Amino acid sequence: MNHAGFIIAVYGITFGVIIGLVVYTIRQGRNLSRTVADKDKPWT
Amino acid sequence: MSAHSVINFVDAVAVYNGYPALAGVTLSVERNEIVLLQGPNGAGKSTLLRACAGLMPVIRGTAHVLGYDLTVDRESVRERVGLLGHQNGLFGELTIAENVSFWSTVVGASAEERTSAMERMAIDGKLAERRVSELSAGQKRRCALACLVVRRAELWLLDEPHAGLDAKGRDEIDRIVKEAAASGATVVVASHEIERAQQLATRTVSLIAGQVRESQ
Amino acid sequence: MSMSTSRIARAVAAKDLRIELRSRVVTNQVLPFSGLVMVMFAFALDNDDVLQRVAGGLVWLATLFSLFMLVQRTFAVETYDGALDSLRVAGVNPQGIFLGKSFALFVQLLVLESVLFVAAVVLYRVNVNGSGVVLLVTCVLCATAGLAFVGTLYGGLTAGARGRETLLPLLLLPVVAPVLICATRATESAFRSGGVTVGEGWPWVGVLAVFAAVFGLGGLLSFGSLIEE
Amino acid sequence: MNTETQTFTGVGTPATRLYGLMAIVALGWVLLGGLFFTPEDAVQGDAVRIMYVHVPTAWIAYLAFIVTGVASACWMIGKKHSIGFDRVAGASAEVGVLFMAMTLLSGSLWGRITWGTFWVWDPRLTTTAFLFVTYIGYLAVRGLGGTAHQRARRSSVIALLAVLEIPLVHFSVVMWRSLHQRATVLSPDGDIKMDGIMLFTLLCGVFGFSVLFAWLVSHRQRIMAMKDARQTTAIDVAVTERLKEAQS
Repeated sequence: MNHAGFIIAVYGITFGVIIGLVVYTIRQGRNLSRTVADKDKPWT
Repeated sequence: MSAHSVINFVDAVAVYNGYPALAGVTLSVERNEIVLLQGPNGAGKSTLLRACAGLMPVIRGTAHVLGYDLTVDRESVRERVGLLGHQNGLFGELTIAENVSFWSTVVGASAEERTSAMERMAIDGKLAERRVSELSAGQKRRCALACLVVRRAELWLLDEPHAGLDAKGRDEIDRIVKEAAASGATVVVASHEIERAQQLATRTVSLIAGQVRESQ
Repeated sequence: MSMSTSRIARAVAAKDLRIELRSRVVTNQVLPFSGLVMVMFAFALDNDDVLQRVAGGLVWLATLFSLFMLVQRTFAVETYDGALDSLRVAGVNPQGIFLGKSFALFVQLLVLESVLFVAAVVLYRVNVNGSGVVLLVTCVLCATAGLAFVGTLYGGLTAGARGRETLLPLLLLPVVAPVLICATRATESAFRSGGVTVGEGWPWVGVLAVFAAVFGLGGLLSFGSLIEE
Repeated sequence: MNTETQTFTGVGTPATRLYGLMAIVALGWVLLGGLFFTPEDAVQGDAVRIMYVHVPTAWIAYLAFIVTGVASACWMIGKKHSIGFDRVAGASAEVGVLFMAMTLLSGSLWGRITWGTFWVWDPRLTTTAFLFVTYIGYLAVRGLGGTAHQRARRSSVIALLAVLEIPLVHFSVVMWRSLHQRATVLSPDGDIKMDGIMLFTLLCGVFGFSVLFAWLVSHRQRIMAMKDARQTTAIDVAVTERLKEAQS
């Protein structure tokens, strides 16, 4: 596979950023939901 | 809440940079009253006046001014309210005459109202041609008051109006306030000069830590 | 309602321009700055053919840099002594304020641009003649109208609380990108630089006119809520 | 610590877990298929593999700004100004700016392979870059503080002005680029004919990224809801403190 370096870089960056954002969002969601009472969570 | 009360706040909360400047204010002011608002610095006097003028959102409790519910719409009340804040709202590079004429044009006041307001505040004649930036604090205050007088507002909100004025200037302000109240306006004055303001006011309200304490 | 809007607009425009005549900020500070920028371009590019070729772009770049200063100045006048709050408290129609301030900014920009174009002719040995002048004048009028509306609109937002001044370039630069592109292309046609004919400039002026119309209308609708606290 | 009950930890609900699962499956295939199981393209060779990632990211970036624009309009037009619209607009813009950055990155890497340069003033890429800066400005305006309502009011105006701006920029950039050369033969957004497993992978990518976008926006919107709630409780606490202060 020629240009392998570039292609791996694109996949690495894109999936890396996505996974990073997902983990960050989940952790942020968990931390916040501990400090907020249930009544303030419209989705529950 | 009597029908014609001009201001009616019940447990109103207003926040300034995250700090509850008004922490549950309950206050009712009737037409033609001259209410003295006193209290230590930082008690929320200026914030209360700005909230009444619709400049700041009231985020809790209820707040009605001249029949408008400020929590829903705080812009339509402004045409009928006049606020003299710490700042004069003037343009330093312009002369007194130009400032007063600008303000009377944008609020739709007539030329006679403009000239009479300037005479009343003793800023007409030669003084009128001087630039506001060259004036003393008292003269600037008088010019700001003239710009307020031409507004013919139904509710006057004055924040430390006497500050920086000489005795003659203060008498003139008291006369204007009494006259405005006599002609149907309602006035709320926030002031530290208690004895002078007390002769002027029909009622005194003290504001401590963002709430109205007692009012006689 | 619109009668009082135009009365307010005239009063605000007259007030702004009179303050400018008295304080001379544009003529004593912004104009020398933009002239200096033109000279610095000449130092940077130091090749007469290149300079002549890109003169159109340089004039509009210098105008954009000056636009930030003019917008900051025009709203500093309002917020210095709380005049903007007083205007809001008096329930003055925001559309009138928007039109008035835009017109004042429009006039100041025109003064600035005329000096810059003279500098371009002198410094970059650019020549404009015949139909080129007609194209140039129309392009300048449309582009300046667009810049004045957009500058007043986003300037209104950043005039509010502190710490908002740095927001103005971030918000304004992307918005004025089309004006920079179109005005430069139209000006290059007017200068006939790089073999471009005058006729090719007119479509660009069309886009500039659309830009000015779109942001004139957008500004009228949204200026009121942008200056709100 | 808040004494009231928290039976629900995290922001997940059955619906978002379903989105999440679908996204994992689809993106899993894009990762494997895109790199290994799909053949080279007749014209581009291996460079087409970048397309399986670049096209969906670009699609999400533009979708995000449409959602922000629509949500801002809904907030503004809606009578009750329900704050949910503002949060969706904000969450969508946050996700959109990130995906826009990745679009520009993957687009320029693709360009490096096929055109030999990292950046070409292709109308689409230029408009994308412009949008990227515009929405960074939008996020800066969202960060100006004040109550949720003030934030919503300011941001919805800026979002709608940004939407107003897009056609103007795109049109002037297309006119500008047409001066220089015909639109490039292989523009980055998949004008290439694809079929079979290649097309499947591409569609899988678009689907996967779309459900991922839905997952991200609903989660970030809930996080924003909790942040707003925390701000309101902070004000309540400050108010009660001031009440005590007055008594003493």
